[in-house]
Amino acid sequence: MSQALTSGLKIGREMDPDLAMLTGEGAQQRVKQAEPDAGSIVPLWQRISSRPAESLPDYYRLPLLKEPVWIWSVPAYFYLGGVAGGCAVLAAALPGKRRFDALASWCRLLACAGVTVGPALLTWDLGKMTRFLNMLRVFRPSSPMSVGSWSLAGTGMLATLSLLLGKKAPSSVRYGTALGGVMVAGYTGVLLGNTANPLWLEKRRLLPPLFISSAIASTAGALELLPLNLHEEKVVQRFGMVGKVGEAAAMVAMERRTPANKEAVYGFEKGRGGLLWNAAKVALVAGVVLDLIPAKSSTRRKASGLLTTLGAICLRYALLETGKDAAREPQAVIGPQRRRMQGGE
Amino acid sequence: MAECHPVGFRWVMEAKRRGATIIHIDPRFTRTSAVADIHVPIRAGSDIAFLGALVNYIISNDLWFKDYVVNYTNAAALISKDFQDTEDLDGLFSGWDVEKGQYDPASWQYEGVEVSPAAGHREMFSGEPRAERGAIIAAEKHDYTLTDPKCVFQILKRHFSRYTAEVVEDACGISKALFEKVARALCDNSGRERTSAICYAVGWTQHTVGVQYIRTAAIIQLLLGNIGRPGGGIMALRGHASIQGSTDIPTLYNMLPGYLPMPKASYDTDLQKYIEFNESASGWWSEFPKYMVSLLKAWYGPAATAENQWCYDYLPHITGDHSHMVTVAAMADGFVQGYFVMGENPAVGSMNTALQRKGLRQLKWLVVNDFAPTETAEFWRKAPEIASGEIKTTDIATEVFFFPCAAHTEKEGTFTNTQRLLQWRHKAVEPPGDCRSDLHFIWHLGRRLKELYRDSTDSKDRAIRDLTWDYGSKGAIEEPEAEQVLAEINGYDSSEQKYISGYKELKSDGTTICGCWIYCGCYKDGVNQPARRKPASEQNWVAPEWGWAWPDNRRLLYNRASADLEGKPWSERKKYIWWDEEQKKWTGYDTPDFIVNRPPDYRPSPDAKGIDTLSGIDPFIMQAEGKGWLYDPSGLLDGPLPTHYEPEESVLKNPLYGQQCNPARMEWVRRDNPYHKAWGDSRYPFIATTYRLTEHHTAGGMSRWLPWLCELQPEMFIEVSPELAELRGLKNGGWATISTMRGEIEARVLVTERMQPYVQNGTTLHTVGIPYHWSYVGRSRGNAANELTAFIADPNVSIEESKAFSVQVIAGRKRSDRRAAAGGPLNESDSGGPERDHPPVQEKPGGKHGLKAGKTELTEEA
Amino acid sequence: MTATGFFTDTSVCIGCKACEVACKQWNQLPADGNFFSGRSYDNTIHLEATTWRHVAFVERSLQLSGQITARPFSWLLMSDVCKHCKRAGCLEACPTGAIVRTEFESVYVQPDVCNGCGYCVVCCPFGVINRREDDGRAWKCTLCYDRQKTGGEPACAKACPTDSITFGKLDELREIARKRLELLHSRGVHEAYLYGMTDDDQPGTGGLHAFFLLLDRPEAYNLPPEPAVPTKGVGASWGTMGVAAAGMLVAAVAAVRSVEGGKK
Amino acid sequence: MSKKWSLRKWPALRQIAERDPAGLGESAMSERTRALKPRTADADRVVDSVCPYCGVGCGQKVYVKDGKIMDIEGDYDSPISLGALCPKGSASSQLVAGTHRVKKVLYRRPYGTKWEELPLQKAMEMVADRVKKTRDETWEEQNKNGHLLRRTLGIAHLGGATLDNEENYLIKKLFCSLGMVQVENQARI
Repeated sequence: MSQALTSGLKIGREMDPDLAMLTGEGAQQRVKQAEPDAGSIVPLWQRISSRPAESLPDYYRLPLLKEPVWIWSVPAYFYLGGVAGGCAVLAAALPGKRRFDALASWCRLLACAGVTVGPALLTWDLGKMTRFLNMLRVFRPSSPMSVGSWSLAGTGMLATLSLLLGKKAPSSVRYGTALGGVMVAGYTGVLLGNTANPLWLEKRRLLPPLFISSAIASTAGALELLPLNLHEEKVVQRFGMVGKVGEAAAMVAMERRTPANKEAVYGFEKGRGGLLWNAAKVALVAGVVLDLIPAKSSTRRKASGLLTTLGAICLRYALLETGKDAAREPQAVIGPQRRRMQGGE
Repeated sequence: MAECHPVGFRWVMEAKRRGATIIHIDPRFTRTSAVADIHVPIRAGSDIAFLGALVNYIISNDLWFKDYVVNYTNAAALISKDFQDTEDLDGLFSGWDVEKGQYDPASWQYEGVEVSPAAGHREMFSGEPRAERGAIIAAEKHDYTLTDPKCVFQILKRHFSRYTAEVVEDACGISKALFEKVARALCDNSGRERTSAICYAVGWTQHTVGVQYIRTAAIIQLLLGNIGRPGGGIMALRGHASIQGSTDIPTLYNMLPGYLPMPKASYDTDLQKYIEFNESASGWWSEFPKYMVSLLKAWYGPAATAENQWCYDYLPHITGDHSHMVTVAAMADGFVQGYFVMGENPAVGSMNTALQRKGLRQLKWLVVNDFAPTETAEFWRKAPEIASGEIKTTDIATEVFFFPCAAHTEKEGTFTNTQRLLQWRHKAVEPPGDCRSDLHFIWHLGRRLKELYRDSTDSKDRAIRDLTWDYGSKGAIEEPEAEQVLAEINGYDSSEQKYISGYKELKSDGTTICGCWIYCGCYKDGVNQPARRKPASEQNWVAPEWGWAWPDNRRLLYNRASADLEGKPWSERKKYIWWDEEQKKWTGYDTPDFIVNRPPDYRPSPDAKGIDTLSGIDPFIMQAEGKGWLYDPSGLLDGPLPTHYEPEESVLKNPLYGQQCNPARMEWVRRDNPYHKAWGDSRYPFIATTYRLTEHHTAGGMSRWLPWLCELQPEMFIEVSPELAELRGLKNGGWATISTMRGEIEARVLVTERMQPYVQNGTTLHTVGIPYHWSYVGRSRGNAANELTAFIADPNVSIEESKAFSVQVIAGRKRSDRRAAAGGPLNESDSGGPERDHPPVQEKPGGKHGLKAGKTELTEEA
Repeated sequence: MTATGFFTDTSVCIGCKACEVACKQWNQLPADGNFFSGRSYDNTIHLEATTWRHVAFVERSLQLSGQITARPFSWLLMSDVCKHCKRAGCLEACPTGAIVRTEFESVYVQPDVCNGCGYCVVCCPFGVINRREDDGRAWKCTLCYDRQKTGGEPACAKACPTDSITFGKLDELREIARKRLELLHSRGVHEAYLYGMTDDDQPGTGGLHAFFLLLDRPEAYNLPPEPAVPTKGVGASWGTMGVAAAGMLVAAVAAVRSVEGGKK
Repeated sequence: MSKKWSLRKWPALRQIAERDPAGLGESAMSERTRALKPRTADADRVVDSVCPYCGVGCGQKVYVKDGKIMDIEGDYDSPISLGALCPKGSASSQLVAGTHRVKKVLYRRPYGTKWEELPLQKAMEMVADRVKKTRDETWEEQNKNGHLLRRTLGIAHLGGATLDNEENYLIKKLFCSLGMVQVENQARI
């Protein structure tokens, strides 16, 4: 600790350990670079005059909220969680017939992989392996992330169990895994909906359906890339179609802007968020179109699977990026709240 | 005040909570303005016009405090019939001496009387035998009806009659309405029931008429009866922990401890003469000899005897002005070899830093004591002229010693804070490495020098050999005992080593020893009084048992004025000190600043001497006649009454008189200190004023190294109004180059409505606000504001004018090829333009180092 | 233990930033580095993982009632801090239990527990708490929990020269605030109002334990006008998730059945 | 931080034990949090001091442990400041314990291009020699009018106004007795 301290002290505090005692609460805060990323602020002052407008809509256009700090691995986890959930459910739905064995075992494998690789990705964001264990320190019903972590852990165990036992797994395990899978696939939607982020907050009712339908789509997309027999293919395709249609519908609804939320629903057309969002849309639609072509060809199937997967991944990154954009815009927070107040009065 | 003294401002806000009206007068809208009731943006350098108008308002509307003014001030005194006012001479007073290039104040005196001022330039009144003057004082002529045209009140009335609200509009850019709001608020809150206080800082002092700014405030406060009363007064907000102490125990060329003047070569040829010139026949300064002899005994101990005039001859004699800027000019001309700079950073904090560094380059050796090498210590490698290649480090011969100093937590000693309060600091930790206190440095230097001179028989070395220097020391580092030094400052009885408990005990027969008479009693009974820390919650609101205030632990000076003629408080609300008829003594919440058993009805007999000349209604005991001076019969070099003069470099012609500037001001007419035109210099069309920010400290030596402060104000910037920004194409957050004939700097631009232009008779005047904290070393850097300023000073105290001068501002960064830092004009000097002075004044004799000033003996060396 | 908190009276704030430095000094937080923002005297810009008190400088071309100036202008100064909400977004979102409600009812982040999941960052409706990238954990004002443990006063409140920041028992603070507001109104400062003092003032958060007296709309100081703790409406999300989840199960079964049925 | 892991310390179990379904409070606290106390609680001593910045003279309390500065904050007892400090005063601990502090005497020889370190005693000796040499060379006994001068204009001094009274007193006393008259101070600037 003291080592970390003395090194950290050099920057920002510039206290000489020979002359000063460093035991303050913040003294443990490790600092690598002296300056935080001023980049996000520097250009602003050229654009903004320090001379205020007559009425003050905001504080020098500075962000009112903090942006999400999550890195690339989090959306990736969202995707994997979706696939895992979908597979778990499908696995449970399949009858124990031999012609579905391949699909069933693939599902078990993917479900198990998803719920184990997922946490690994989360840990990547946290930085330290042991840090993930803290997720299981308490159980907080108020926190979707807490609920999610526990379900993830539970599902993880069940999925592993059903993978090991395979066909011999008792139905309780199979159905348990399925239920856990639904949680894993869906809680992430609630997790985003349960934030102060103006965009996510605005669309809090839509996010869970979006995530779940997209989870179904992603599952199908992933399975479509695997060698399966005709029956299995049919099951996957039909299962997937439900998800893809649902996902498309949810995405359209997400984009809907009303005078009430015009500043908040933001970034779907511009910036990196917009790009990803549109890519997701295109990929999804293309996937569906391919599915509808009657011709039987494994390349068509694989292409559709690839597009769907791509779309599902883009969608999750798009949500993070557009969320960042929304957090950066003070009016996205102020506008809707003001109107709610006036409405209230 | 909120900017530079936030915790002092705590009490202003407390007063506001209780309903006080806060008026803030400043060219900028500062953190003080933000919470003030009234903010008055004034053109920098025009305060006397504003304050003078307040005087006029008070008198013409008959709002002055009658009983107070008639009895406690010199309003009734008659002035010599030879006196002529600026009214009669278009901005000059009578007595301008063309030969000497200065005023002869004889005609300013009281009718038939010669009085000595409580402070200021004693050399200015001729030295007749004391007794005579004492006698005349009692016979001073008065007109208590205040109607005699020669009485102070009438002269005051005439003098300020032209300072009208209209003049305020033209000279200060303040609307009549706003002025009247201020005037009314001030008068409504003065009188028996209420008092008003005036706080100022260097925004008032750093002008060529700085002293007269304060004088005008004094006149206002005396007229309103706001001096010597609780909630009244004029407060100088000191910018440093012990700036007050540094003048009480002065490291100033013209003073010895306790405001005793340094001997002057051509007057004070021996102790007798010295005392004659500096003692007053009446008032408290009649005690002068006691203080001087006790000081000499403190310094030279047994060697000081009546026979050898208590070693008076050991003291060096001054010949005119040896103040900071004069010294640096001499330095630049190669007349100074060695320079000690202790905890000071002139290469950033002083005027015309290029000239400062030029001075440093001419030195043989330089000693700097500080936390880390400052710009002054680094001048030979970190300076604009080095960066531009104008000067090569390898051409600089100066030998530089940097001594790391101990922090305030690593040594013990006293600060004298702004309210004359001595507070003792205990030592918390040992200084690291070779860091030492300045006390350690000076004491050990002294010991080494005594050693070096031990065997000398040369008479010039007697002073060092006889110097008493035996203070105990402690610890491995041999830190001298600060408490023993404090004890000597307090003084003790030479015969029986008993500590003196007050300056009244001092004697002139050599039996008392005292290092600084006004500090007498700070070590009363061997108790370290400044170390007293009785919690505020456990004593009355005056808190007399926290630290120790000079003189005699008085918290409010001249507090006898808080009571009326009979010695009763003017009002219950403003009760402070009163006469207790039973005990036959003055009493109250504070130590009475008066002869404690002198009844209000006491009147001196005509032949009274010394302090017996003070009557029971003479609260201002330091003055010869015990009255507050509305009019200064002597002591000031630039006139008995404040008069509005424009700054050396102005944007306006003096709207009141033909005389543009203070005739007695000090000018340095030299190539490396060029001045702009008197006014309307198209090359330098804007007003500039320098100042501090809350987040930094003066020249930055104590703040520019601290990340916690640097992040709050990270780099040098200037403040301009949106109007000026538009005019000069300045972008908020962008760069600007600011220049004068002395130098050129670049800074970030902060465009803000807190700066605002003044429209004065049709012309728009813009002000550029320039914080002066930054320079070339430290963790937060920028160009130094004082690259721009010039050597130019007030005649009375030689303080520079940095609060109002003219500059040019252009958008963009500084051009690197411009070379001025080494000290030559940036622009070809342009001698033309309007005159600053009336013809007789123009012929000021030039002194050494290009110095021109109306100051006694200045030219003797030339 | 009774609830304690801050009452920040912006009408007496002189923007000296003593609170910012006193906080960094006590907690020994690093400086954020030198950066000139060009936004009045605000160079630290916002509350951060490293800046737990932040002074906002609002320059307005508007007169403040009760103040006389040469031209319509006023400078509003305000020391911002974590609000320690009665219903705290960060607290309710924290999955690790790193963020807890203390015996003083303040919201405290336990640096030894926080795993840096970053969920609190997006859940604070005031944008207060943040994760310091090179430290990996979330940080914010502790309301000097350590000092309070032995009855001490938070560093910022102690340092504040004009008592713009007052610390004390919540109910007493509310009384002081009400009195102060009355006084200001009686002196004609009509724009003065209390921000987030009680549940009624701010139902979304159930009231703040660090509340403010403001002189302009909240957004002028970069405060949300009507913040709400996210968890308040989270039921809706769980609800739609339930429906969608059911849909998912049905879809799976249906997909399988349809194929099975096709066989017969 | 937290000591060895025992199941009883597991907050999730504590939640059940303490019937605390929400898990927002005490049950979620770590050992460190429970033991938390102000860092100044174990100071060796608290020293009364005065802020070194402006002239207001705010009281300071200096907390010391193992000869190191722990904390510098305001003094509630001071009638001047009642515990308050401005940003500069609050940063005092960084001023006195910052890495900017130089701990050795530095010397720049004539025409030199860099600082060199010098032992304190040696440096003091060198300065004393320079003072004597310059003083002896530039001594003025009297001026042309035969008035006594007894001084040197060859050496000057400029002091900061953060010097203690005791320091100023010795400076004035010594330099005056050396015959230096150009003894000046921030007080004029």
